[in-house]
Amino acid sequence: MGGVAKAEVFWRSALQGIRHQPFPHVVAVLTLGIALFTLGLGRAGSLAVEHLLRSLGTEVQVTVWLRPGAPQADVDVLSAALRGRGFGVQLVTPRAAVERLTRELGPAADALRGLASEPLPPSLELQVPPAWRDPAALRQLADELQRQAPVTAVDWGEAAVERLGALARALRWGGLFAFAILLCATVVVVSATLQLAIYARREEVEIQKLVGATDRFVRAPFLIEGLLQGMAGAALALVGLAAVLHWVAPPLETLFAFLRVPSPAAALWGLRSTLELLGVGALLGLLGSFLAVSRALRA
Amino acid sequence: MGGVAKAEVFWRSALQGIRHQPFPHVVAVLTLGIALFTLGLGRAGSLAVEHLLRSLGTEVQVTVWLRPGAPQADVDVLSAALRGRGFGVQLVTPRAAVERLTRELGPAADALRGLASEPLPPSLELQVPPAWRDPAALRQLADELQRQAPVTAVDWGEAAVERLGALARALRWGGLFAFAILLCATVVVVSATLQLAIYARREEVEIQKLVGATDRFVRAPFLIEGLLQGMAGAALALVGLAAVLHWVAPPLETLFAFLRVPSPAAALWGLRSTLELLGVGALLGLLGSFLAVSRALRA
Amino acid sequence: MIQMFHVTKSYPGDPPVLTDVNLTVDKGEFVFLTGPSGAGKTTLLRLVFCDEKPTRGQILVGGRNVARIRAASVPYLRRNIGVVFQDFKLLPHRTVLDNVAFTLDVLGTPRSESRERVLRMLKLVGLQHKAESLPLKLSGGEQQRVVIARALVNDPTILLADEPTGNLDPGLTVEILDLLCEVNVRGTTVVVATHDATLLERYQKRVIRLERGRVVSDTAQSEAVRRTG
Amino acid sequence: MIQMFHVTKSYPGDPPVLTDVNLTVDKGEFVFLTGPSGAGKTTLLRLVFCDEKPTRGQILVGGRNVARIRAASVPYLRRNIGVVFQDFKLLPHRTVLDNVAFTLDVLGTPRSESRERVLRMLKLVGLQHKAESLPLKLSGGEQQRVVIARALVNDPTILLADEPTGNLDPGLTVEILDLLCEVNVRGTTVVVATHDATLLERYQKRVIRLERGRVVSDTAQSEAVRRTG
Ligand SMILES: Nc1ncnc2c1ncn2[C@@H]1O[C@H](COP(=O)(O)OP(=O)(O)OP(=O)(O)O)[C@@H](O)[C@H]1O
Ligand SMILES: Nc1ncnc2c1ncn2[C@@H]1O[C@H](COP(=O)(O)OP(=O)(O)OP(=O)(O)O)[C@@H](O)[C@H]1O
Ligand SMILES: [Mg+2]
Ligand SMILES: [Mg+2]
Repeated sequence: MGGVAKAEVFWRSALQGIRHQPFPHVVAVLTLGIALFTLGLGRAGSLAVEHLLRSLGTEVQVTVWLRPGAPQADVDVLSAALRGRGFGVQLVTPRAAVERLTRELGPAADALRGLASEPLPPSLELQVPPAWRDPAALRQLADELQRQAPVTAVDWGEAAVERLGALARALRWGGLFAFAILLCATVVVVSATLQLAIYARREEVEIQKLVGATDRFVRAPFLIEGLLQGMAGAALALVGLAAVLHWVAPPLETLFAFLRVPSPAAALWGLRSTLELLGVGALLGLLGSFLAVSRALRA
Repeated sequence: MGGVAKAEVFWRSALQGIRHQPFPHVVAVLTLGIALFTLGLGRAGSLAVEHLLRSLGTEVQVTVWLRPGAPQADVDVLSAALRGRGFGVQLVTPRAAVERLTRELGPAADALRGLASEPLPPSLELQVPPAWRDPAALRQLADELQRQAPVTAVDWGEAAVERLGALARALRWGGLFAFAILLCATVVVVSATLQLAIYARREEVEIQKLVGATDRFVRAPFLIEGLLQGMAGAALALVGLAAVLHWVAPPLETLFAFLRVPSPAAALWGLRSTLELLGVGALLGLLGSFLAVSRALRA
Repeated sequence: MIQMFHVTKSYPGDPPVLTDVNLTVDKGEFVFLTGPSGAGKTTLLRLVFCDEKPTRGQILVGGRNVARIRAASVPYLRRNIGVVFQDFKLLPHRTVLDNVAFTLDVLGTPRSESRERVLRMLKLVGLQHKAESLPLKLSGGEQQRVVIARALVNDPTILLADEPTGNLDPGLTVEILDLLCEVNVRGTTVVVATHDATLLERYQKRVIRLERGRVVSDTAQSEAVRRTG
Repeated sequence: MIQMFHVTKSYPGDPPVLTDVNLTVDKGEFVFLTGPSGAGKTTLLRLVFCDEKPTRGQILVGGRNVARIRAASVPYLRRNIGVVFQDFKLLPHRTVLDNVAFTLDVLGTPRSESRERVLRMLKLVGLQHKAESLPLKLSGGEQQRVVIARALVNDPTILLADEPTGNLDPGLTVEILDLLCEVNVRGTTVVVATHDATLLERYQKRVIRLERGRVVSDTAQSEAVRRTG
């Protein structure tokens, strides 16, 4: 009952099965490949959405209006404190504020000509780190800052932030939902295909049992086949993803360029994703075959 | 050679096949169902994106600055012309403009107190109909308006519009791409499953041919089975979509509410979509079976 | 009815299965085909109903050259040939009734008529009580009789029976052989491949003997020789 | 070795296939099982190697009650029983060599050893030249001999042969039966289900006759009767 002898028998048996009856294997690999390809694209898509959200997040801006003539030291302390919490801080002098307002008002700017030389108060403009891009957190921050000495008011675009938060939630949940559906569909379709592939060979299972094979003995070669199918399917999916990366991603990226989203291609490729996909493929193939052959054994 | 007799034989044969060997049929229906379900969701998703884009489009705004003191008659003519082209037109008086600027500047508004009583020029704010929400069209409109007597300048947020246009293009192409992938995956997976289902029954095909059946005679019951499978799969998909509609869509819709997107559920349901899905299912089942049985006949 | 001229059949990589077979079976004849296991009996029959093409040589069946027949004409050829397959070839998920009726379905015979004929045929082979069973639930001999019924039900002009009594007891063997003789008397050309020496003895019909793919004896010829000699 | 006590087997919806069968086959015996088509021979053998459970009654095989055996023990029971199936049951996509080697693979015999034994066995049934063929490319008689080789290759303590010569010519039939006798002499209990009356004549072994699921005669008993009478 040498383990090596048995392992050899199982591999021989699996390879013979594939050689002499290639069709169900080809179909299983194809289905696994398509399923994993779709899954891989889905994952890349959800990463792209994640990036999109992060880049939209950079547009959250908080303006901290300062008392005109507040001591420079106080302002520096405040800036330092905010920087320490991860915010980007930029001082906008009254002059810069007027210039900007002029720009923003466009043709209506003539109206500003009548203003005093420094009519707008100075302000700090904050770049908000990801952890703070949340209406509740920002509201708390605003309250806290308002109590500081040099601060007259905090303007954090409540409506915009809430809107952005809602958009992020919606996209995230929508993406998650879509991905979950895709995952379920993959699992169901793959297991259905493997069931059918082994159903096409149910005679074999029956005969092996009649000749005195234990369930484990019957199952082993099918598991090896499932493993090989899963890995071949993953390889097929990788080829497909590489093709997408090469032919389809560049034009899509140009379209998305304005969003400053880092290439979703990065998510598609790389050693880690490759190994992950191979692993998922192997697992799917193995598990699917296990279930299918168990079913055939019970019959 | 009565056609009726033959049709009866084909139906009997198909139903007997399903009754005495249900497993491959069940798997085929399941796969078809999952595939169509995913496809249905994908379609609903792309409709939702389409609606999203339309609702984002309502935020395109054009401001037409008017010469202060321009004759009311000229302004009315201009408004009427624009309304005739489908634009929503609203006159903003200098007073209203100041009020709005005050609101927008927030704590910095004190600075405006020194302004003359009517320092801002009057303007027309245009709501842009869908057909005009396009950078090129808007640029042309702006040029045209600029040449009119009462107009001093036209502000149409060139950057914003271009950004929106790019976003729309990106989402549309991304969605189209995703849907195309899903469609291809569906077709491949369904045809693979049907190939395998008929492969599991290749013995039958072989025997029928040996006993003198023509290819058409062998094929007919398989086509009927494919048709039934496709329709059963579509029914399964409809059940799944109804479940999504009932359990999952409401929370998603709340999340998306702020975007003023009409319910994507509407796209999921309805007589037309139902019939469409059934049709697609029947077609897929029929075509897949046709290809699979043709392959089995050639072997 | 069946003529073979210099027929050779070989599968790639193996020595030829049939070598230069010349053979004439007239309309209405009853012929036993015998020979040791692996002699090529089944292969010879498969050539006749066009399940294989000869590697060399010509085969005429009812005047048609089946070595050159179009694929689309094969079904129509087969409808005139009843075949009892050595390995049965029953549709596993159709009832006995439907299996036998299949040859009639192919011809477009209405169900009402075909059902009656099938039941009559099943009665002849002693299986009327198994009409609604699935083949997998039958004994070996029962399955074999279903195949015989299927081959005979549409009154073929040629009947090819490959080891039709290998799973039957002596009593049934005689019954089935008598049935084949009766069919033969009604005009069907019958070729029976068999190992059963007692049958050859008992029925005293023409016997063609194959060995290693060659015709080594043919009682029709030896009789001709005897008569001329 | 094999004992049956009041064994009845019936499938739902049909009349019983076996009715109140009582039977004892001793270790080292050689028994012919005969009877008309559909008498229940195959079913009886299937009960012995646990492919079916009896509806009523007890069956002891090598001292174990197979009517009550756990599913997990069935494979180990079967490893001691060689079976020649009436419908062959060969793995269609494995070579002849691998088909025969399968019974040894199951036992964990190393390939080098099993290969040798398989080839020796194939030679005994006259198929050494077909070792690398797939079963579908063999003639009926060749397939049957592969099944016989598979059943014998692991020296089973019991051999159940269901119609093992149905597709063999008279010469081979004798060869195979002689082989079975030899195996029997070396200690294997052999049960051969057959229709072939000439075999019963020629070998003069114990004959159990089934009809409609009942044992209608058993030469062992009649001999016992004769001896006591
Ligand atoms: N498809 C094939 N490929 C290769 N060899 C084949 C094929 N079919 C048959 N043979 C070989 O041809 C020879 C003759 O086979 P055939 O089935 O005609 O024999 P047979 O006379 O019917 O024997 P039996 O009495 O055992 O049925 C056998 O040795 C067989 O192995
Ligand atoms: N799974 C089953 N379901 C229903 N009936 C069955 C089943 N298996 C066998 N039978 C019936 O039991 C009877 C005996 O079958 P069995 O195969 O034991 O006969 P046998 O003696 O081997 O006949 P043969 O000589 O024709 O092989 C037959 O009438 C058969 O139809
Ligand atoms: Mg043969
Ligand atoms: Mg039997």
